[in-house]
Amino acid sequence: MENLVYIALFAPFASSMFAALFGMSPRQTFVGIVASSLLFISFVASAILAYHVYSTGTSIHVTMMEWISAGDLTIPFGFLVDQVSVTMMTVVTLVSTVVHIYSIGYMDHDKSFNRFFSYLSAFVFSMMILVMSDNFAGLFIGWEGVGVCSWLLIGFWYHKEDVTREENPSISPSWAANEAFIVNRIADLGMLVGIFIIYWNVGSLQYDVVFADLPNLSSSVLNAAALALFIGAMGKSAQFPLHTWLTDAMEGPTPVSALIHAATMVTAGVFLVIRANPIFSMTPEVSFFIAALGTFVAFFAASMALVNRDLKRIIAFSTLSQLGYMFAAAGLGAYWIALFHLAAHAFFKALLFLGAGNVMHAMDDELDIFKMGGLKKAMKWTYIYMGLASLALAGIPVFAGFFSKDAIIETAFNEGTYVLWAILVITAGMTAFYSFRQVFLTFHGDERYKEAGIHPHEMYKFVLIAMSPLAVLAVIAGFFMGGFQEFVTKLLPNYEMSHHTHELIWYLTAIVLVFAIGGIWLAYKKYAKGLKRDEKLENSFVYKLLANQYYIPNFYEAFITKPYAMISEMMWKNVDMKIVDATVDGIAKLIYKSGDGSRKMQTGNLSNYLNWMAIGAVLLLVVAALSAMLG
Amino acid sequence: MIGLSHYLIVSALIFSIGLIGVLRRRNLLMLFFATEVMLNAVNIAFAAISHYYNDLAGQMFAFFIIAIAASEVAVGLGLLIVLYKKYGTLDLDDLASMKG
Amino acid sequence: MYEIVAFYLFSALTIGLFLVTVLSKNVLYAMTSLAAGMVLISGFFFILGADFLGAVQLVAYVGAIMALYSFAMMFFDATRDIKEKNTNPALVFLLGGLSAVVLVLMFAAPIHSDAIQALYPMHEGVGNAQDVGIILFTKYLVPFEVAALMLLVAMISGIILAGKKMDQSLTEDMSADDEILTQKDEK
Amino acid sequence: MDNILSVLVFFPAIAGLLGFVVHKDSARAYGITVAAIEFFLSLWLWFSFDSANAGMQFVEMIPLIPDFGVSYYIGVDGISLFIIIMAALMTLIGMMSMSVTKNIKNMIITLLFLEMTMIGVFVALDAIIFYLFWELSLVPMLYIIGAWGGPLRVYASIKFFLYTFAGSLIMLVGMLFVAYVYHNLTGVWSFAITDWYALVLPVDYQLWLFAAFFFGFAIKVPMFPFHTWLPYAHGQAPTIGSVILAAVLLKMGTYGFVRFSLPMFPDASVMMITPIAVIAIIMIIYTAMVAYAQKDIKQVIAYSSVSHMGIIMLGIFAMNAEGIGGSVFQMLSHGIVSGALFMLVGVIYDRRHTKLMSEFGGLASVMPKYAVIFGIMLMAAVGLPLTIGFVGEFLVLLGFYQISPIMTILAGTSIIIGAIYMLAVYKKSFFGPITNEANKTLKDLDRKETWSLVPLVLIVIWLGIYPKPVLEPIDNSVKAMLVFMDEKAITQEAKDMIRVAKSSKGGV
Repeated sequence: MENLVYIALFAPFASSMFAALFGMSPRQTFVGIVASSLLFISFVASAILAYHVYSTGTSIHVTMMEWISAGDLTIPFGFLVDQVSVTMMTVVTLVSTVVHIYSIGYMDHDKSFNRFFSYLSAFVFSMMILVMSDNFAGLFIGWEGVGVCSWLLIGFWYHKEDVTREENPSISPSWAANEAFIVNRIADLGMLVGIFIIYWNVGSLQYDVVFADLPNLSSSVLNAAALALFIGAMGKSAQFPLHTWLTDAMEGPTPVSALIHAATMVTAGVFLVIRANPIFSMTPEVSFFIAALGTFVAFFAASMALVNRDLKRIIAFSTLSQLGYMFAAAGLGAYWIALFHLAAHAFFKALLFLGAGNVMHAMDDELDIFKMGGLKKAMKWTYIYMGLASLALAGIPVFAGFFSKDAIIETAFNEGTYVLWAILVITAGMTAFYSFRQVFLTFHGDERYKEAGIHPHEMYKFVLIAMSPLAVLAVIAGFFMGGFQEFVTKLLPNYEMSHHTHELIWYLTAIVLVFAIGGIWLAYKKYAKGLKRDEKLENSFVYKLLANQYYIPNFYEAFITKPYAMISEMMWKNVDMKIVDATVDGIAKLIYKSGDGSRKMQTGNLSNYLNWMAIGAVLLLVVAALSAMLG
Repeated sequence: MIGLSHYLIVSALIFSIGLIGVLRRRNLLMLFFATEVMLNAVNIAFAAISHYYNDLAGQMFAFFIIAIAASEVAVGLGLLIVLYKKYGTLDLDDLASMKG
Repeated sequence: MYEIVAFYLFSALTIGLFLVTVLSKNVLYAMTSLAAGMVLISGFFFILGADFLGAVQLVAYVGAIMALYSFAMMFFDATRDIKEKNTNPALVFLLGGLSAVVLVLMFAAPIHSDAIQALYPMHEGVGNAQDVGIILFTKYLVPFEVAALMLLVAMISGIILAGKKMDQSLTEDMSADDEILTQKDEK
Repeated sequence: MDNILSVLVFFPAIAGLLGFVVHKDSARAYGITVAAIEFFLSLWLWFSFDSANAGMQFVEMIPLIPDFGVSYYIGVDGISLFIIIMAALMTLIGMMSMSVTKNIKNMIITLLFLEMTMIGVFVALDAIIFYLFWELSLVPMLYIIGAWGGPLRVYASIKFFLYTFAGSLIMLVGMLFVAYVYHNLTGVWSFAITDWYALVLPVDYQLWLFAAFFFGFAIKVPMFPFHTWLPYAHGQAPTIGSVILAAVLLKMGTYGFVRFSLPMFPDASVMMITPIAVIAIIMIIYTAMVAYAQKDIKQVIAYSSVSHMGIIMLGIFAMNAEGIGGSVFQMLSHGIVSGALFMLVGVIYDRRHTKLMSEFGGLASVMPKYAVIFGIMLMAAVGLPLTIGFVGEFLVLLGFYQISPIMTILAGTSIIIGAIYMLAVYKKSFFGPITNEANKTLKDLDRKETWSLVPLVLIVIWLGIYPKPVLEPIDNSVKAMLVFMDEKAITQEAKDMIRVAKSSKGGV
């Protein structure tokens, strides 16, 4: 079993290194094939491990070697395969494998094909470290590793030029990449502080040691640690106010969006909260804050998705919104539900993104859904996939999203947090609306793309086949909910609805369904027949507010980015040059000037010298006399 | 009765006169004269102290001072002559060639 | 009694004469008053019982040094008044006065302490010249010889500086000599 | 070979002297050979080093002026061992990558002399010997900047020399006073640092002496506000000068704090934690912001050096094994990473004769290898886990968290603002379209450059993944030092503040 752990972990690494060997040479299809096969091996290993953990109920703990050891601190490279991590491993490797195969088709024409696979596999490796590590420092390695890979992949098309925010809200891939990295770093500082708090209070960073020692810690320490760790999670999972990078990250190639910015990396924050659930369950205030923030983000992101015209950005907002759901569940203590939604969401959201990638591919990288329409004829399979994924996302029964999202909404009701419940229900309606608005605008109605002279075509067959596992899972994943609960609650605290909620469950489901179907119906009514633009609505304040993401990016630019640059400039030119350096030079000048000044004493006239000598002699005599008198 | 302090005061006064000369004079020869005045002032002090303390060391010092003064004059006057031949003047204001 | 009279007389005269030395514009007056002041100083020495020193003062200072000065004066134009521009007479007198005050203070200070032990006491009943002679040729023999040597060196250097090649510049390049000679030959 | 340290110190100098007779065409090969031998000797030192022994090893002592207790007294412990190896390595790599052609022979000889002084500083156990090498190291660097530098080289080199010299004179006064106190207490003169360690000084003495040593070290580090000589020196120095300056010479200052200030003045050090931490935080944040405003890549890296040195300073005053050990490790990491970054800037400077970012843009398209290595070094500089930069930074921040959480958070912003300026540099020079015609025909790294940079990349990754061989000896020595400091401290506050690791074995 230990070997399997290493295979699961290092197969992506091998894949990355292999692709890197050809990183600077022109496109070679076999690189993609080898990378995909290695990822598949990793998936198989993960699946076997999952089965092992499921069947035996025991976790596998391996320690590869010691990493850092200084003072009393010892951090090993240790890997833990238990119910939680094996779930994540399976999900990550499965989605990754699909995305890798998908990328062979999608990146077909890109000259940096090999480089892309190198980055993508490196990302999977980092993600595996993140989920498999048995300590917080190892988690942090993966945490930063995925950050870097995300930076590399968002900025994959680095050669694109910066444009204004009006032209492209993300400015340029390299700009978006830097934004993502820096915003994540802000959160990483929180994460580091959390690690420090844990270390100085527990003396170790191993999960088992830390969790065993938690009852001995004071509540303020626990609160601080929980809050700091959650700040870390906020960055990775793009929670408000660190959310702006996620939509800008859509500048990366679409497979990247599917893998990193939908299925895996952004859920790392949720994973952290689930992993560290003993800490969070002991800090109800912080947990409630998480739930409240999650609910807010769910609504907030969904509202922005309502009016967006960019295919990928809509999905990105929906990802943000679903992450909010997950945090709501985790914050309310329903860790296993959060994990389940995480997995289900990974499947249907990746599917949705890959479908969007197909559309993009067909539309020559056009992303404005107002310029699409009627694509279902040309792209039947993509239409079906995206339709399924949207149904799952909207939470229509039998699809995966129904079970997971409904459970979260019920949890909110069950906990008695009715405000959160109400917001989540409304958000469910909004989710249904925007996801079907997108489906209808893209695939139904009049064929607006013809104006631009685009001839859409379906994606390669093997790509479509590769996507099928995700489609299947998007449909059926929900049926495994019971089994999943039984599986993960061996590790995670079980969360059961109260008797009262149980009685009301049909009503609750019905309410959510009414909202969801209402959303779909509204979208159908408005967009299925074709695009009728409403000038008045589009010029209204609310519409503009939403379309501009509440002007938050502009706010950040005006109040953080620009002042920072300005202060830096001022620090350099005014403080460093004019004060600090000028002081040093001033001292040097003073010495130089005093020398220059005293040079004038050197008149060459003996008489003057004698005068000076006399002055000196008198002074010395006075000093001698005084000291003689005083001493 | 004339005490040591009388002599010392006279010595100090003469010394100061010499000092004034040194400071005031611009002519090198006159400067030499002024230094002689100062040397003599010191000699008086030495002799007086020697007398009042019954110690010959003071006289010895005065004696050597005279010897040094003699050598100084011999060499110094030689130099003055050389200077005068070269520049035609002994005025310090005209001899300021070492201006920094 | 005569001692007091002599002291005040000498004091007033020396101070006056030296003031003339320092303030006079005429070199001859200055030198003459200086020589006179020196003579009067030897008077102090005699009052103080330092007979030998007084004699030396007369012989060396008035006799030798002043004679040197007089000879040296022959090289300079002594008849003209010396024109000096005094930039800051106030400073000069201030410094002079100050140093006088300070010196008086300092000289006066040790007098009040009588813990001074004579190093080479004078001997009762022995003449000053004998006393001086004894010490000079015992304790101060080496300095005395060194002083003699120094005087010799000074004498030689004085002669060389003042006397060598009186018709030529000493500071200019010596190769000029050859040029002068060749020029002479050409003539 | 018992006198390996003497060999290490004097071999480069003797080889440098012999270098005068080498023909100038073969001077470069000669220099590389000598530096390589020196480097292998330093590796040999490491292999024969006993990692479990926390004390001084390979000690040599020859009395020079017995009446005043001055002796040729050298030795290494875990703290200095790796800095020595790094100095030898960076000299070797610097020579390998060197692109100077003017007066190459003089350059090689100067570098070899510089190597002697650098290693001498880190092995010296006698204050006078230490001071001797410390000051001698200024001369070759002055020459390197002044003779091969940019347009402002004379100003920069004189500023460098006078500034650091002024600081070290104050330090010398401190040293003489310690020796004087030692003489008063014991009746014998001694300048041996190990003897001085035994000296228990009253707190007010400690404070004054700490201040005296502080000026010498702080200017060298350089700490804010004494840092302004550094951007000039880096800006004007040739690549090789910047590499050595950043990699090794700056470490002398921080090494001095570890070697002198902490064990000799434990109480004063504890009292000075807050002021120094404040300065360190100003260094970290302020210079990182200044770095962001720079137009010249080399200046960015120069200011980033100051920022990173702030992290090191913070760790030294964490008063626990994690922080100090992390600091020493960070010295190595910063040495290698900033050295490599300066070499990388040199690569582009050789091609374009400019270092202004506005001249570049889109370099990743024409120079992919260069972009990859630059990217790796950049990530190491911003402290990415599994690169060398993370280990030190993490340990330092972790260690200092025990002293003050708030200050640690402020200092921790370095991981954010460090990323800001570094990524800005990368974006401006490597990303975007190629706008400048001159950049379209640039050649990627040639063999010489690749061979000198790849070893550094390997070290960066190796020590990021498996820092143990280096960290363990450092850790042992640091732990022993802390035990010693704790025993020596006279005030209760200092005893409380100095945190002895539970796993420590015993005193020095």
